[in-house]
Amino acid sequence: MRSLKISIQQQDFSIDDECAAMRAGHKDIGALATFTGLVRELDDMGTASSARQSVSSLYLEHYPGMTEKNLQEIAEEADQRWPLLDVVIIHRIGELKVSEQIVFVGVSSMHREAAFAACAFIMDYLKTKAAFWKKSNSGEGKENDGHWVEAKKSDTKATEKWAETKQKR
Amino acid sequence: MRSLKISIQQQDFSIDDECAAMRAGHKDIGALATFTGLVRELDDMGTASSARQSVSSLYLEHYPGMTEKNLQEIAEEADQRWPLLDVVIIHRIGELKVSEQIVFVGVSSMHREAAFAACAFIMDYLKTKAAFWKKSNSGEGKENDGHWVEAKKSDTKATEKWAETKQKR
Amino acid sequence: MVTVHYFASIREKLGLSSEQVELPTQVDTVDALAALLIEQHGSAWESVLKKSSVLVAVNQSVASFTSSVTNEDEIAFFPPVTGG
Amino acid sequence: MVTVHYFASIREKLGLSSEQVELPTQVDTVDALAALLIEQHGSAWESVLKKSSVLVAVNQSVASFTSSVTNEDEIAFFPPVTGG
Repeated sequence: MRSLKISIQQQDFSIDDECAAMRAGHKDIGALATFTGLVRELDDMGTASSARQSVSSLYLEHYPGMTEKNLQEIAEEADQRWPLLDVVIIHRIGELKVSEQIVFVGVSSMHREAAFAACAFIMDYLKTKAAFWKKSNSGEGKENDGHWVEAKKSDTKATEKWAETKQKR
Repeated sequence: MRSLKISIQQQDFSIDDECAAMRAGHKDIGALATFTGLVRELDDMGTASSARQSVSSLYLEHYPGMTEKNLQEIAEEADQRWPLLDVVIIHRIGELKVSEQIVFVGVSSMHREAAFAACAFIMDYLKTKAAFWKKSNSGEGKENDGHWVEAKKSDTKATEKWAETKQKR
Repeated sequence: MVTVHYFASIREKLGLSSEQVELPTQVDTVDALAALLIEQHGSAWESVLKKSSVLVAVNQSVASFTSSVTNEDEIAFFPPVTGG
Repeated sequence: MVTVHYFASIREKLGLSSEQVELPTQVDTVDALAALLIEQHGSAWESVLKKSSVLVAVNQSVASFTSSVTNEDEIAFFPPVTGG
């Protein structure tokens, strides 16, 4: 891994700015995979007709110090598995409204297989290993009006799958 | 698939503009995966010390009419496999210099698994099923100074893997 | 003194984000610390810290209830993570 | 008349990107068309169209050398694709 940027921030980010920064001055990047997670209006159980499951905002909390360490370890684990060039992980915290960006993972590599796999790997691990907690607010967006989101079994399974398929390069 | 944009063009593209267009007016997007392919200075066989394998530019040719049809079919096949929202496929043609963007694939979905898988699927199929040809120029970037890139077995294998793992939803 | 942090739903249920606690010599594991906290604070702490899903970190690394703790350590209790 | 397109390395080797050819009645497959083109153009076409890696499309759909062709069809010969 040539470079690693980890940022936990309240303010929004620009996918272009991040991609431009990853590309700047480099002639060896063949593949750039990105993932952006956004606040969806409906939570996983919901349909539009069910008012209780409509989301107006999320509140994101983290553990300063530990979260950064978690993300660093996740990026390093990805770097051990695939030949990576540049990695960017940005996660927003605080109050985020519907359609806002929550998380960005960008991975550059010489080839697309590594970029795709590492990007998906980092997201799966971020979901299950990084100290973030998400509250879903259904009403007017007040902090205490919602419910804390439960961890999903599908996320744990996605992470376990990577553990099984671990192939050192 | 709610929307599909396919564009074969000479001019550059902006990842942000494409992502913004996919997001505009929608509250149901939870995941947005993108892939950008770039012109690398070194081809697959090369090291920096080998002048013959250093790339100064690529020349991209396509089959007007058939290429668009190929990409449409690839996107539709992806849409049959995963629950997708918006798909964008942009491929540049003509002379492209080192570090320039060649191809963009953007996929939005409610969940990240579908977005990631469909984005990787579309790239793998684009590499082996869409009527594009690439010439690698090593010298001053003149069109006839280089060699036509050979199809890679690794790309064929990547495509075959999807055929084996086909799971209709 | 150990610093104890509480996050997310646990922080909200307890109405407390962190506190400092002087460890008696016999309190040398997370388990013993949890028992001490329950003794000091009562039933709200009991309902939270005895939940099977509660996770713990010692000095910002994931740990277990059998992990040892000493004064100067930073302990955190939190529910399963849900970022991204 | 069929329209025949040549792409990429094939186009360069032949120095031709497309041509129109009137099909005699007995020429009703890609194979027969290729033989006709070789007969008309000579060895450059033979070296290109007899290569095992050459691919063919009929009316912009991937086809094989046994596929049938009729006048009005659009035929293309090209090497394996290398986009992306």
